[in-house]
Amino acid sequence: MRSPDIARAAEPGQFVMIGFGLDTPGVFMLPRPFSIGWRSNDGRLGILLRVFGQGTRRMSVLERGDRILLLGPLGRPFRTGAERPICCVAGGVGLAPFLFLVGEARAAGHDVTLLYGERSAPYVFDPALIRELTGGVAQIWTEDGSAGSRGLVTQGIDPDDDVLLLACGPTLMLRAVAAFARENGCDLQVSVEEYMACGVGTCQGCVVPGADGRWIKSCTEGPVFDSRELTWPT
Amino acid sequence: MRSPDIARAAEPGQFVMIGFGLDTPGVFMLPRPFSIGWRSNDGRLGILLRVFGQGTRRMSVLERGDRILLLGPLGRPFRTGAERPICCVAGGVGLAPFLFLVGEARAAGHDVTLLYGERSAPYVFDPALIRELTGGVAQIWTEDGSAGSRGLVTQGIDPDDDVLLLACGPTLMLRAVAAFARENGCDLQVSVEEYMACGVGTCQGCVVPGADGRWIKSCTEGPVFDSRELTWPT
Amino acid sequence: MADLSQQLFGVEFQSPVLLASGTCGYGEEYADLIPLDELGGLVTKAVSVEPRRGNPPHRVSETPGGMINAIGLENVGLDAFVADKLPWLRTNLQRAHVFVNVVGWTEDDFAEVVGRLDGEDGFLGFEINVSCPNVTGGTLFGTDERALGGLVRRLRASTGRPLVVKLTPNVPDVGVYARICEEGGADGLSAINTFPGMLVDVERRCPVIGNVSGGVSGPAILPMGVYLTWRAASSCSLPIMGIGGIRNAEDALQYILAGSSLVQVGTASFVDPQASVTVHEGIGQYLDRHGVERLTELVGSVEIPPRPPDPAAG
Amino acid sequence: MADLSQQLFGVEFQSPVLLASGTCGYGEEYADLIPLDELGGLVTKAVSVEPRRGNPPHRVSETPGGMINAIGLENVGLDAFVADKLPWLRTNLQRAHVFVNVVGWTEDDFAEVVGRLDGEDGFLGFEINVSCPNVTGGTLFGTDERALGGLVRRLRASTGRPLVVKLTPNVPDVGVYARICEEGGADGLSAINTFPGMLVDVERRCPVIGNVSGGVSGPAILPMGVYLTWRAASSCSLPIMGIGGIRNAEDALQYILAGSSLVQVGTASFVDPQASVTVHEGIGQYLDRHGVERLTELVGSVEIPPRPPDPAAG
Ligand SMILES: Cc1cc2nc3c(=O)[nH]c(=O)nc-3n(C[C@H](O)[C@H](O)[C@H](O)COP(=O)(O)OP(=O)(O)OC[C@H]3O[C@@H](n4cnc5c(N)ncnc54)[C@H](O)[C@@H]3O)c2cc1C
Ligand SMILES: Cc1cc2nc3c(=O)[nH]c(=O)nc-3n(C[C@H](O)[C@H](O)[C@H](O)COP(=O)(O)OP(=O)(O)OC[C@H]3O[C@@H](n4cnc5c(N)ncnc54)[C@H](O)[C@@H]3O)c2cc1C
Ligand SMILES: Cc1cc2nc3c(=O)[nH]c(=O)nc-3n(C[C@H](O)[C@H](O)[C@H](O)COP(=O)(O)O)c2cc1C
Ligand SMILES: Cc1cc2nc3c(=O)[nH]c(=O)nc-3n(C[C@H](O)[C@H](O)[C@H](O)COP(=O)(O)O)c2cc1C
Ligand code: FES
Ligand code: FES
Repeated sequence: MRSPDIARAAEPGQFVMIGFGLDTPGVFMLPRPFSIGWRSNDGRLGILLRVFGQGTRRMSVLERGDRILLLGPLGRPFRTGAERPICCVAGGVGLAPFLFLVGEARAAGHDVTLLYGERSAPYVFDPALIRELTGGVAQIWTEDGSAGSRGLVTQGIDPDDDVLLLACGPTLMLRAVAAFARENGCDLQVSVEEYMACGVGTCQGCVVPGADGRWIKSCTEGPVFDSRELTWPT
Repeated sequence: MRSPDIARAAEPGQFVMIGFGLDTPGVFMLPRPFSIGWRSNDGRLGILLRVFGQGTRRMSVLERGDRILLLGPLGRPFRTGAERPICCVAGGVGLAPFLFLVGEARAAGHDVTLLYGERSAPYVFDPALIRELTGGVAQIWTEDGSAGSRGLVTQGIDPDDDVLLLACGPTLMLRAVAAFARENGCDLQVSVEEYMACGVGTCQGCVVPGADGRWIKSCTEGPVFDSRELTWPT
Repeated sequence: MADLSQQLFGVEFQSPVLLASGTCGYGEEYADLIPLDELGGLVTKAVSVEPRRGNPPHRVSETPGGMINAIGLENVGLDAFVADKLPWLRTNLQRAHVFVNVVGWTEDDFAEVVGRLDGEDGFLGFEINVSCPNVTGGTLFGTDERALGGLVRRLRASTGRPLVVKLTPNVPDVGVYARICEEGGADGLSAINTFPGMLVDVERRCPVIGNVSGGVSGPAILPMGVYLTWRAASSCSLPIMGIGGIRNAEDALQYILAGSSLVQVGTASFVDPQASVTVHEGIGQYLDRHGVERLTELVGSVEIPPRPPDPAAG
Repeated sequence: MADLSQQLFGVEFQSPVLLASGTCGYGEEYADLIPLDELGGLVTKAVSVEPRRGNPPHRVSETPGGMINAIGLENVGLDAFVADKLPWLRTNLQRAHVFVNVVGWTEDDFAEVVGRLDGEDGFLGFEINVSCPNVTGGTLFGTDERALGGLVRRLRASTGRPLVVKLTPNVPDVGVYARICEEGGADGLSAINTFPGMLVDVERRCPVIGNVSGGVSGPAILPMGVYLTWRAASSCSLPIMGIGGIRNAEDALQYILAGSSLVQVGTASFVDPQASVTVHEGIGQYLDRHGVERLTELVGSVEIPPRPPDPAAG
């Protein structure tokens, strides 16, 4: 995808809304949010696409040259301010923002590790691409051991209380990481996923439960939150 | 389009319903009727496509290998039974059925002419294709004379009362041909166009005014009618 | 494979999938295209006492995600239906069940069709189309509580056959009408009929549809149909046929989970004549995949979260 | 270029295109994306007396040809609206007009919002959202003739500002409600709000939407919106804002020809934030192409064929 403006402004953890516009005959689709997966100096943007339903299925058959509508970069990025070790925990397509982040964080001198979990080998995104974008700091985990280490990705987290944990993935994984962070006193930022319509704060559709009992819009206040800003079911 | 069954069974004047099925994410379109324009021995079918609105716009961007849903051959064909001279009068995309018919009728030993009218040159379908399919019996007319003869295609009709007139095109043209046939005592069959949903007689959506005051389904009773079966506004 | 059959209206339905009224003619028209007798059944085009010419063209047009139609209840009339259409149904459908869609403009109209057909063979029961104006009251039967109650009681008295009322969507609370039908003695409900709609041809500055307005159907109305089915199912205990926008098994299962026992496929058959067959097969696959042995276990099984729904959506 | 301006509600609207309530926040959120002040205006998210938390997720989901939402009227409440939102509107919009969408659960609620805002600056008038339950009567204000009439009269007495009532679609005859609003003293109507709908997640066998049901919007409801606008326009003489599924100029012109003076763009802005601008530009091009000098000539100009429409579509 080409969009020099978005590519220039993007920060890891931010997302874009990808839509099909209103001009295609017979087609109506809301745009879908996608984490920015990488960017190039010539203004290209990359995302990781996993087909779930209607929207991603349609996107999966797009061809070079097809026109899409891109809105972004949106949302608040990961905040990796101070120079401290970073451990990224990715579940499934939650890998996407970390492909972007690891490169940037390494360039900024951070010590980064990336734990990337999937159910089994067929789900694992192209290891060569991952290596290229992350410089080989990624450790792959699968639940059945069919690729990388066997087990849940959360088992790979090193309980070093100085580490900054960043997590993106399925809700159950996020909960496990949040529990881990609480027990070990680590800082944790999570990138959450909730259905979105507008992506820019107008529809109030994308809320997640805030720690103060209010619903918080994940498109403008998130998608990246300090885990303490949210309510975690216990 | 490949469909050996339809290609084998097709007769000139019949049509196919072309649809996109129900599986394309985010897309809902009713199928659209198209006259069969030609067929090949290896089971291919051709249509002439002119972009009017949503459906034809979408069809115009189909590529080789895209899947469509074809239903046909449908409707009653032209009936050119006895060996007598045939004069086909085509307006715009109404040319389509005659591309098919002229070849078949010539092979069956009929003496056929084809008058094909358009507003102006840019609208005229590929003359080489027309020549190839009709063996050069087509005379092109344009309203502004920018291609072929100048004037309305109906001016080209030879008032020979033995001729069988066949017409397909815009309603105003059909009316003019019907008036001509009445005045000159010619037999006339017209292929009409009315919005369709099912194409097979179940929805009762495609009616045209019958001579007996009833509405007649154009998909199963037509699209080709003897002009005397219909009511013509006077 | 899982068991898709259900005992309903005193008979066995081998499949939960029927063809919706007005979209399958009187059956015959689709006989070459799909294995009709393997479906749950079909609902005929509306039958009225007298034949009806119907509306001028255009009668159908596409709308975003759906279509609009104003056929005008064109039909052959009661006599011709008995003489020309019923025999085909009787002869050709052994396992698929037929409902006759009945329409009228007075209570007497309806009662005449029901009374006359009651003694005939070749169909199971009646689907009463109340989305038509009541010439006595000036409203639609289906949006007038008193008129609807009176009609259902009157028809109940004229037939022992399954009597299904097809609900109209444009009412404030469809549950009220569901209960009226139940109290009047109906055996089941169909939910839902089309939504009133209109298209304007902006180039010619006139309505696209010859009748000016028409009924909107197709996928566009799916969420409304599921909602109204859920409301109807929550308001009475009659079996329901869910209708509106069903294209595939997932759509049908939304209706079934929301509370319908059977479903009807309408507009989708125009797009793909095999749609009803695909829906049937897909439901079977779903049951197998989820280890559900009988379809009946799913009917109305949607789990509603404890919090009372706030109708103030928006 | 043709003249798109109109005199309505005592002011000039430079464009017939507004942004619909709930789809443009309080204006500010879209300020960077589109030239708000070049539009006809916008309608704010609903404002209630107290702040409202709104519904649990999921609050939005796609439907065939549209979307469903159950935000639950989440809003900052009257005080915060006056303190935090109105100032931005006052400062940043000079030519675009603002309607405040007002919601309540009793007549008093509505009257309190209207009464309190009446003296403030930064907006033109009120759009009364009656698609919410009347806790006194148990129905929606918008589907209860008595409750609606009472509410409109009460609010008319509390403000001299333009008072527009936003109609609810799920009623048998929207014309009846249009007349009630006119007789109660309303200055205009918005037609229409969303249709009640529901989606079921068949894998998890639960509703997709946290609130169970929600409101359906988007292109799917376009023909219904055009029809209801035409009915409302034929039943009263109030100016109408047409709403529902508008994506482009052609859709907007369908509403305008059917009788609406203004249009609101909602869901389409989510798909393309520029949608409202495109609609505005396209209307201008249409007028030029058709040699129409002023937009007002088109309002309600759809030519209805002489034959009386038969409401028995189907
Ligand atoms: C901030 C953010 C970043 C994301 N980044 C990526 C990414 O980098 N790569 C990627 O492949 N996907 C990403 N997603 C998910 C993506 O946006 C799709 O919406 C989601 O995969 C489902 O869309 P669909 O059209 O395929 O499914 P639909 O047909 O809409 O629905 C299928 C199922 O998908 C789920 N679903 C629907 N919408 C969403 C949603 N917005 N979020 C989560 N689940 C949903 C539901 O369970 C639904 O039943 C991201 C989502 C968010 C909110
Ligand atoms: C028997 C028959 C044979 C046909 N053969 C051909 C053919 O060989 N080649 C070809 O290009 N087209 C043919 N058509 C027309 C074609 O089916 C399209 O429906 C028509 O061009 C408009 O479709 P659309 O989706 O582009 O327009 P839409 O977006 O549906 O509508 C655009 C405009 O097209 C007109 N229109 C819509 N549907 C129809 C319809 N069914 N018939 C006529 N006008 C319509 C209306 O004026 C409408 O406003 C045929 C139609 C019939 C009935
Ligand atoms: C062309 C057409 C004709 C219809 N005729 C009738 C009818 O005669 N009687 C009736 O009760 N419903 C009729 N309907 C409504 C359908 O039976 C069904 O309720 C509606 O179309 C919604 O289902 P769908 O979205 O699957 O089409 C008709 C619908 C269409 C599209
Ligand atoms: C996310 C969302 C929130 C909405 N919130 C409100 C609201 O607060 N008040 C209101 O009157 N209408 C609300 N609506 C309804 C819209 O204003 C509009 O009437 C409806 O969406 C139909 O228009 P559309 O199809 O262009 O979206 C909302 C619609 C959506 C999609
Ligand atoms: S997606 Fe609309 S407010 Fe977040
Ligand atoms: S198109 Fe359905 S009956 Fe002719």
